[in-house]
Amino acid sequence: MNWGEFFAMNGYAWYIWGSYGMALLIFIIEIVMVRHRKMLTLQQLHLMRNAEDDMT
Amino acid sequence: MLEISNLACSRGDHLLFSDLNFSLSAGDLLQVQGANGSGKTSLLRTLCGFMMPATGEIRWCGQNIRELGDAFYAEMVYLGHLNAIKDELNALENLRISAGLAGCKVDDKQVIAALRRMGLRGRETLPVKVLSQGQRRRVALTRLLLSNAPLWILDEPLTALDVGAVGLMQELIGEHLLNNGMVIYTTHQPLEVAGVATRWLALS
Amino acid sequence: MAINWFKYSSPSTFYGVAGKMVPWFAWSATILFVAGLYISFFVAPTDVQQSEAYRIMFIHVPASILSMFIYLVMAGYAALGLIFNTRLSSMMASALAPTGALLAFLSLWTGALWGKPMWGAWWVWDARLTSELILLFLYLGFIALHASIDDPRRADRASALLAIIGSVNVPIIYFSVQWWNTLHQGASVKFTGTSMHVAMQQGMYTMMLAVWSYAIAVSLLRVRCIILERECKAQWVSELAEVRQ
Amino acid sequence: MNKLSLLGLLSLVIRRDLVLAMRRRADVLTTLIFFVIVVSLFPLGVGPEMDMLRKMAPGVVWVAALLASMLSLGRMFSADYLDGTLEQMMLVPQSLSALVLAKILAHWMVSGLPLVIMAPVLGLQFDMPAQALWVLIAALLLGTPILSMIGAVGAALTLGLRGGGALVSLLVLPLCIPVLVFGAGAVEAIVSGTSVGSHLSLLGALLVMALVFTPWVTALALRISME
Repeated sequence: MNWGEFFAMNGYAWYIWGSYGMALLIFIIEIVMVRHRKMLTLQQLHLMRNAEDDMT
Repeated sequence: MLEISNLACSRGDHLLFSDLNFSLSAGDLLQVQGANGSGKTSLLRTLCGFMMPATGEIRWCGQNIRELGDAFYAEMVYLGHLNAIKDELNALENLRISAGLAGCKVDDKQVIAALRRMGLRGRETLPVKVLSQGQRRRVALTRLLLSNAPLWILDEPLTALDVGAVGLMQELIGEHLLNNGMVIYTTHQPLEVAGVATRWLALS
Repeated sequence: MAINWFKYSSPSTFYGVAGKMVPWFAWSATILFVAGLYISFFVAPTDVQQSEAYRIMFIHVPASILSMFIYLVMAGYAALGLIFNTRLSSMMASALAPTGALLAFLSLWTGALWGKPMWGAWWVWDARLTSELILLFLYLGFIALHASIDDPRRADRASALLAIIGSVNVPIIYFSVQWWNTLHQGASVKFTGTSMHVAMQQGMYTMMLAVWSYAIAVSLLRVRCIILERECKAQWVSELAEVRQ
Repeated sequence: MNKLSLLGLLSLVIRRDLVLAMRRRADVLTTLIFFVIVVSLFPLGVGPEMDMLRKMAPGVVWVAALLASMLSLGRMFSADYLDGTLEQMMLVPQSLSALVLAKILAHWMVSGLPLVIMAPVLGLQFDMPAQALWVLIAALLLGTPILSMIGAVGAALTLGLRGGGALVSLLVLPLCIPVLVFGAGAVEAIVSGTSVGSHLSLLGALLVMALVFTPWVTALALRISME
């Protein structure tokens, strides 16, 4: 079996790769979003910390 | 009668106050003081059971109010920031309903007499929406006259009231205390009741 | 063996524990995905009836099952938070919701892509697909309600109640839709009528475990964010290494 | 102290809500007119073929009733919440669930019952046979209270929130699907000549279930929202 045949999936390429592609996309988006959220939270915490440091 | 021990309250994830202890017995007048946001309203709402205390207990006649439930509600009147009166109804209808909900059977004569005492003669059957702010507050305060519950919990009872009405309130509270009532309230205006020592509770 | 569960139910302890657990689940998810995809595409034989199209099953079935399972877990955590007033369980519930919603969406998407070559239509109103759609709506309702309440404690408690109502309703909805479907003589296509090949089963189980580990890893990451957001005023947060630097 | 009996409380709250609704008649009428307009728009959208309309009628009437009942949910608790009456209601020395049940009943009389009465007239627009109209009325009579009850939970959960109207639909509509399925199914069954008994009895079962659980859940939701 060669790779071209493998990717053609006997004519179902669109459906199969569409499914797995969407799965990959969703997983990547979710991970990126969680990391982004964590970055924002940490930024916020740094801001709060700096504000406290200024007061003391 | 009313005992508060180790009470702590939080709003959201933010702690308002903690380790609050006081008790109130018949004839006591307690004024809750504190800056804006110190938790005065939250304290009163916790006493009413709207909010769950973060820690601590509130007891009425030795029993936790959570266990007492309805039996406690039958013995208290709460007057919040909001008047709890309907614009579409007139003063008489409003009071008839709120007294009914509180479990007191009143007849119209009693309600009208109470309204007149609060200085609302001739306004008994006007829709509340034509009354002024101060008059609406008076309608709300009339609820106190129609109830025979011993515990009054009043959140800023004097807002929008004129000098005459403030005097009237002092008189009412004095009478209530003489009848072995209890009053706990918050205010930004001075409230002097003749012959009764006001106790203070400061929230920081 | 007495484990002090309450120790782990405090956000400050759990923050550290979750941080240690994430790499494990992330790596096992990666390895399981590689293994699962290898089995699904190179070991599992071509199906007699569905040809290659059935290979969508390896992602569709895990996504569907987990989206339903996560809803139940979420409702369970929410209920714990509502009953025992434990803040960590409410945080877990809100951390699980987006993952569950995305998996529900993935299940619908892959279902449509599988349905088109098999049934000739992108969407069929069969009981399972319809319930999955409603499950997605329930997730969205949970997330929307939580997001629109400012007071975090009220948000936790209100959405917990909604999650519990939803989990009670899902079976009722499922059976009513199924009943409706049989009345209307709709498309009653069986997914896998014949017995599955062993390699297919192995592929599906491996993929299921992979998605499962992924879901755990990503929701632990998210719950760590939520803990930081909600506990931002606490002493232990300001002493964390990642905050201090 | 003379305590108010449970029935006394129920009738007091119902009477109060009905009086208030009568003084704000416009709100009640808006819901009803919305229902009429939505149903009347469907033939304009899909064309006037009588066969198709007859087939669509039950679903259209039910979906429109569902939407109309969503529209009126905002009124169930929010006015009382805004003027502080709800606080006082929670201090009533009686079960809050009973009070909530009274409010739901009053709400149904004002917003559900008019839809039931109006539905047969709209059914005529779709050329529904007389028998089907009777089943439609019966199904709506059983189903619209369930919509009010499920809606009450949503209204209580979204009390005082910005964008509450759209949010409450998002929360409540998915939960109403069984009612829609059995309600519309009953009318379709009579049209296609099968038995309507099972549909109506399932609706009845749902009604009983809702009657048992929703007042309690709504009371819980109100307590959460008032905190």
